[in-house]
Amino acid sequence: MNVLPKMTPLRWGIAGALIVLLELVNRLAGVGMSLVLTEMLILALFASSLNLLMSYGHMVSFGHAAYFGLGAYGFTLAVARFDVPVELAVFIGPIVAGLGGLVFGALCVRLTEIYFAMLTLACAQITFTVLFQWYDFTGGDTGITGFMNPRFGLTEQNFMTLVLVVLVLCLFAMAWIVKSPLGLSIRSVGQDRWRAEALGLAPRRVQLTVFVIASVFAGIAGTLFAVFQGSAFPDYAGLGFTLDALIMVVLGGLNSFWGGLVGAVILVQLEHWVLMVTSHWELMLGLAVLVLVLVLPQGVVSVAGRLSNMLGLGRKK
Amino acid sequence: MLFLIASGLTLIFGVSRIVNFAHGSLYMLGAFFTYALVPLIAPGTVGGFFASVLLAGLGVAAIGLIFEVIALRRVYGAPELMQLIITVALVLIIRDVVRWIWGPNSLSVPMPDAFMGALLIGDNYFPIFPFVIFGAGLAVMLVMVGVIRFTRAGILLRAGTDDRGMAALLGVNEKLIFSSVFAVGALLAGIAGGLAAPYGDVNYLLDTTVIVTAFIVVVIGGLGNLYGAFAAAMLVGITKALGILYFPRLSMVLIFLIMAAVLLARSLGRQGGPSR
Amino acid sequence: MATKTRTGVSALALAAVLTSAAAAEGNTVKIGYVTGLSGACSSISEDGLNGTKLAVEELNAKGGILGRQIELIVRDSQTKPDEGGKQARELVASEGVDVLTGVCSSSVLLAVEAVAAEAGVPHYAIIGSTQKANIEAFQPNFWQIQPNATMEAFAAAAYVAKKAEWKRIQPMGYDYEWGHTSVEAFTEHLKELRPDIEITDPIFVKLGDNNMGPYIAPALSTKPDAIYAAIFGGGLVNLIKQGQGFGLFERSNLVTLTTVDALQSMGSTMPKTGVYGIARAPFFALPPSEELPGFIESYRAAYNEYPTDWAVNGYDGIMIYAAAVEAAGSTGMDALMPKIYGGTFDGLRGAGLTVRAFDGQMSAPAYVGAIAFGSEFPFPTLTDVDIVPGETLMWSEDKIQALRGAAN
Amino acid sequence: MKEHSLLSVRGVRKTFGQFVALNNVDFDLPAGEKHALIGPNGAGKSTFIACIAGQLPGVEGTVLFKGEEVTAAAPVDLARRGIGRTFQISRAFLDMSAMENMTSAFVIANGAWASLRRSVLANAEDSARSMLETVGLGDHAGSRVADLSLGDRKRLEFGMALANDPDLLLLDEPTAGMSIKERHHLMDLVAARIDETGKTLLFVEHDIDVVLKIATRVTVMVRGAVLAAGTPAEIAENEEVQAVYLGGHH
Repeated sequence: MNVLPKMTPLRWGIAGALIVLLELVNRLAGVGMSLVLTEMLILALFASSLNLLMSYGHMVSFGHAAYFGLGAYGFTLAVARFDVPVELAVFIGPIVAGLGGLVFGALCVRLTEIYFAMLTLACAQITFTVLFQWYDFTGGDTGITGFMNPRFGLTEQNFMTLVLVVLVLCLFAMAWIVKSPLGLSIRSVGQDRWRAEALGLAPRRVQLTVFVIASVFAGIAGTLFAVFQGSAFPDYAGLGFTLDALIMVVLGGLNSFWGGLVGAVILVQLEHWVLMVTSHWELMLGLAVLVLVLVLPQGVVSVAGRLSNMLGLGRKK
Repeated sequence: MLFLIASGLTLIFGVSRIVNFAHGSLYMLGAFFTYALVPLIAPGTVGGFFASVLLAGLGVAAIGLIFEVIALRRVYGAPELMQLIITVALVLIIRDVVRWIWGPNSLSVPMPDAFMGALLIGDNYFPIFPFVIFGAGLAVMLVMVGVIRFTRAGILLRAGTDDRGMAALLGVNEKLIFSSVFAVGALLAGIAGGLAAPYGDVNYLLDTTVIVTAFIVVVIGGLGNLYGAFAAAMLVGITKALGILYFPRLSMVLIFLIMAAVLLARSLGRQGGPSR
Repeated sequence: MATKTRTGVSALALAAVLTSAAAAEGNTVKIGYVTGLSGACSSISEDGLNGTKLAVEELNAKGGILGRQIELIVRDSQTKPDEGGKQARELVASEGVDVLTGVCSSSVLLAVEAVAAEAGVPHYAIIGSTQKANIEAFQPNFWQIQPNATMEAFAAAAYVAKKAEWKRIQPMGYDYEWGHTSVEAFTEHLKELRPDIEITDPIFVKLGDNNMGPYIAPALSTKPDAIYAAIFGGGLVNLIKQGQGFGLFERSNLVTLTTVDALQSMGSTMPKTGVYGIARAPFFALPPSEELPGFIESYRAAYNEYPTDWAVNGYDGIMIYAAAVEAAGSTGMDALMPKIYGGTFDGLRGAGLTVRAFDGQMSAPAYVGAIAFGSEFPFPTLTDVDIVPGETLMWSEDKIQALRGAAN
Repeated sequence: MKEHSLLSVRGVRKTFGQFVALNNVDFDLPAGEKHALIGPNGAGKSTFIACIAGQLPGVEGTVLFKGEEVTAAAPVDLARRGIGRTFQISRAFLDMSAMENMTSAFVIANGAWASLRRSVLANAEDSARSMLETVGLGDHAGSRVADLSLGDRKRLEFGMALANDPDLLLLDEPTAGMSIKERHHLMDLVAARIDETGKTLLFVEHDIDVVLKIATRVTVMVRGAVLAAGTPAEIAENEEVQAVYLGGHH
């Protein structure tokens, strides 16, 4: 397992095959499955953005949903309140999320570890409360609906394909960042801020940078989600989404580029299939998380890594 | 009231460095156990009520202990995040099981007759029950301070809070300490839930309501600081009351702002200091 | 063991074949029921679902709708709007449901309505309501069989106005859209009816706040003759229990929403006097009809409890839908909606109810009365119940259009 | 000589509660020196280094570097002004490879921490590779730092400290925990590098043999104050030093 996504031709092949497979399932398995897949991919992007923060910056956020929500509302409000054309508004969502990340991040990076996490929680709750209570502007608890054709009016299948494309592009962008000098700086500060400082790197500036980047990607996910649902509700910025994303990252595997992605796939698919059998979804999820964390503390990705090593698929050292 | 919840949470964090998301769930369990016990033990009497609460607390402590031993103990070495996620898993499990057993409806625990009604001082009514809760909370706090100050267990506990390595050097069984602290934390949560049960409704969503407030109190009080938690509980209670009067729209934002301000002030105090 | 499993599997397979065959022929009427079985709404949702199930069973026993059996497909929204929207979308897309209903919370209602309107599927509300669904977000696929927030608040105001001895009223409400709408409507209507009454500044209660003390004390400090509280569920239980410690019911009165489930869960802790309740469909005060005793009986037989307001509305909802479909001869939206908006419906809650075409609101009555402890039921009920006709509670079309204009 | 000091410290005082760790220390370091700081445990050597490196709050007195006041400056600022350092307890990016550590140092030294360009990375990697060779870690480039021996880690840290070509190099017990052979090996490397570049070195060291071999000047600290300063030969002869220092040690 490696923190950096190292792509061998074989892995490219597997990734390509998976994308093709997803698209096939999308086209052939019925509209219901397309919806599940769309949600899965959007959450995968959201979880990946949190993973960027956690696995590389070693910053654990308890309030990442704030930027998901800001992305959704940035887009929705631009369309519903300022009559911005939809094509333009999709860029406003991530920008608003990034600005939110800049403001809150500037405060949060003054703290470290659990104090950092608690401050992100406070910031997220403030965001949630404002969205929930500012009736005249955000629509309060009943949110904003009916301001546009959901999915830009695309069919469920076509929208899922669009989301897939966006996700792949975003993953490329994230991989690019992670492998760049900036990515190296982010990891350096994440590992040992004092060493980084002694080398002449200002830790807070780096942390703020990655915080904003993660917020922008969360904002893209939030914008996609608002388009998907055709609505925005304060819940999007709530603790529920944050916890879901945290669970995804940990389930998928911390310290791995693919952690958020894999975790989202597991969680959404688990939910989809478990709910068909029993209504005790929370119980099942709780037990599954418990078992997985106890049995596979490195996350599911580690198994994939070990398996591929066993099969000789991994990169030779 | 808030203090009781927060003290358990802060205690667990102080010693084990675990952010226990399941603390609200343990509180809720305490309320439901009390609901189940009150009709069985001398219903309507003060003694019966307190006995029920205590038993409920012990039941919650037992559940906390079992959870600590089978799950949490295995991940003390792992990143803090793992422990956190495990407690989140516990939140989900408890919530679903409670809904399974007691159903989704709001339940009502009858108040002991003696605590109904109000003290009438001049024209002002002072409901009795909050005073009872406050008194019980104070009593628990005094007991805890006593234990921490004057008993061997307390000394070991303080050693554990200050420096885990030192505690190990003292020949302390670290596992035992962690387990018992978690159980005591759970006990406090359970008692808090039981005590508060007759005052409001009891439903399976109490956990979320409680945990966020408890976090705020613990953070404002200084993570792991028992006396801080007491002061913070007061502060939050007063802020809320004043907020409702003067800034009804902002009362919740206000409390989070205080939390953020406290955190930032703390960081300024430490600014430039070494990490170790 | 092996055989048993195999039988089980083939039975499942057979069932699957049957269902899909039936679906392919369009043989069943599919009702998509999205409700908050978990989350904040779960207790209410379950009651609504029970009433709905009972109605479906009765109809199916009589041969269904248009000779087709009814298939009730239930999904859990977890009381989250995104989850509700997703479930509704899936019901429409994969199951091809003929109608959507069941939603409890107002935000989920809007999310589901957005999906239903987009897909051109009829949708009706039985529990959750929000002004937005009738005004700015209204689409002609929607109707609502229960009184909305404004109507209940108007009923409360009318009741309060009749109490000549009350001179000062303190409004309270949950701090979210429904609470604010209720308080505003109550204040507006009461001012019209009784210009002499003083209405103090409203107090809003944060959702999920268990401690009502900080709200009760300032509410009582204005020395009101009555407090109007747009609060329900756990918060109402808290308000009533904790209010007793503040002497609320000696010093003042409380006018609030007392649905049957609230009465049940309060039980003996309900104060003997000083509480006046608005209910949506209290089984003990419904107008006498042929169906009512049978309904109560079979509901008790099936679920071992008295039907709550939510159960009654769940039941009525299906019956109204069934009547409209029978009249239209089709489940299609184009045929159905004129019958919904043009028809008159008889239900458990009374005869001759109509649905307005411009906002989808049914002229549902509201029930207001004083709390009483009788020997007939193991929980308090309402006495001297005024049944306020829905027509008198609804805003005029002009007003609705004006509000729509203001919102857009 | 004092006006040409690269580093000039006046009246530096640092307390931890009641405990006075440094008491009015004056210290001058001319450019080009290889200066050793010795003294018994608890003498304040590491605290002194930490004060210069801007790691401690509440330091009284003045610190001048290249004639400019840097008393309250942040570590980042000091690093940019040309102070490089290693830590007493090895600090490196443990979960990254030696190569990544070194590359990171060069990326930062080039002021390109926020760059997204691969070419910047490639340049830094070239420099990193040759620096790894210089410090003798060429064969370990791909190893995780957490898997390296302590000696290798110290050498890595030394190399990283050199990345931005610092004018003053602070090494806090660079050889602690190493074998005698390793110590000499590392310090020979350090000395050679300093001689080659003409930069300045201040290091804390317990091994007297190493000090006598490497240092051009030595300062002895005891109980938070300077006891004596001079050439290695002078210090070796100083009776006071022998009494306190050797007495404290043997």
